[in-house]
Amino acid sequence: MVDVVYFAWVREGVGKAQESVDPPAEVVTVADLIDWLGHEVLRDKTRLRAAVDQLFVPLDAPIAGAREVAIFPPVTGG
Amino acid sequence: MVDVVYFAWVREGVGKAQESVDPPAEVVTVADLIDWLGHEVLRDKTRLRAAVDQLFVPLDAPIAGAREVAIFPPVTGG
Amino acid sequence: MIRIRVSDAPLNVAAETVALDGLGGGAVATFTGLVRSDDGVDELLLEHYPGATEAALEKLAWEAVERWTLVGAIVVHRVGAMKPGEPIVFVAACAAHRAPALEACSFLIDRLKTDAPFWKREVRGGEARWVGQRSSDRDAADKWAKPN
Amino acid sequence: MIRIRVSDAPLNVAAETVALDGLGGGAVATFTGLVRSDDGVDELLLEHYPGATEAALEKLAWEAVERWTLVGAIVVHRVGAMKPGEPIVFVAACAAHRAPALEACSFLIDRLKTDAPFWKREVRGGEARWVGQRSSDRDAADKWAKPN
Repeated sequence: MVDVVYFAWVREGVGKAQESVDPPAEVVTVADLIDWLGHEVLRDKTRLRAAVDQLFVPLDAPIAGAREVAIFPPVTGG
Repeated sequence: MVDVVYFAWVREGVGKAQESVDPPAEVVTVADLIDWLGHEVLRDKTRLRAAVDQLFVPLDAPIAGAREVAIFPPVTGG
Repeated sequence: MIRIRVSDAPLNVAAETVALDGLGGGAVATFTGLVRSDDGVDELLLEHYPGATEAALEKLAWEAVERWTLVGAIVVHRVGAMKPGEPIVFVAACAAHRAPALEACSFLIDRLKTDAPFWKREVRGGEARWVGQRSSDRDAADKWAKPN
Repeated sequence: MIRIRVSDAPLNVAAETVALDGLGGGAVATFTGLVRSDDGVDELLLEHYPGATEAALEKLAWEAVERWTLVGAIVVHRVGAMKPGEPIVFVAACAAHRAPALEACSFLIDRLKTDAPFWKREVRGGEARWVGQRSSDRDAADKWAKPN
């Protein structure tokens, strides 16, 4: 099981801030996970950024062993 | 008559903060004035900076019509 | 000395700066970002990624301290709802001399814009809109990349 | 908004910054120079050229306002006797965006070091010594010269 957390308009589009999922073995990377989740708002991956266990990673990073994967838009703080 | 004012170690070397002088006509520039004043501490002009009527000027600037000429070391504020 | 804070309480710049007193440094550079009032924004809402935010800011502050040999660094970011004129972010760098303090301060704010998980939503006339990332922010952050 | 002050009263950075509130700018960059305590200085004495100092600082502040389209600039300089840890100088620049605020702040402090008639004397163990100009200060000021 992995917790997937969403922020900003990704959270609004998915319709929830968090979900716990159990992806099959062929879901290897963050990008695979995004496809497998199948949410409409996640379709354009160029607009998405991710973190695995709270560390920023590229979308081709593996999720093996991760407890938390975060999916969100480019950041706009400061 | 022109007021000559001194600052920092120039003031200490001259031994006064201000003097009013009446230089002859051949004293045209700040450098001429410095030579004419004849103070020992003013001998090395590379160590001196000047202002005429409170505006910074190079030492070859004319002093004609000036009310106040200031002679001082390079500045070290901030 | 490193001080990081993410809070929905109003940001008091004067109070934050006190943390740099008595560190012995000769130079303190600060940057404060405020909600601008020049483009019709009634309210700014700031969302963040609790836990990851603090970790990102702490990493950023340590990087500045090591790169510019700072004696102190502060990064404070407001979250939640705020009004035009209110501070959103405050960064400060304290060093022995002015050049490292000024550079580290610019580094902190440039890199915070791309490295820390905050998202802005602007409310204008009752309508909320997520703010998009600016390419100029990515360029500003990229200029601090070290040559390999 | 331009604010210039030369005073022998202690410099209160927090109180100075208040002058930039409510100008509508989205970015405030500040620099504070403090008497360093790392080199055995017991007291710092600052002499200046009354009248000429204020004129030089005002000219400098206006130059920054025009060059970076600032909504506010502050230059405050302490004179007289001060102790290690006390602020000597405070400059601040307020602009719509962060890049001009940060650049103008650096400009103000770099150019103040060469353009304003202040002279420092350090007291160590009862002995006073005039501080000499640093070539690095001249270089820092020169980098702001505009191309012709």
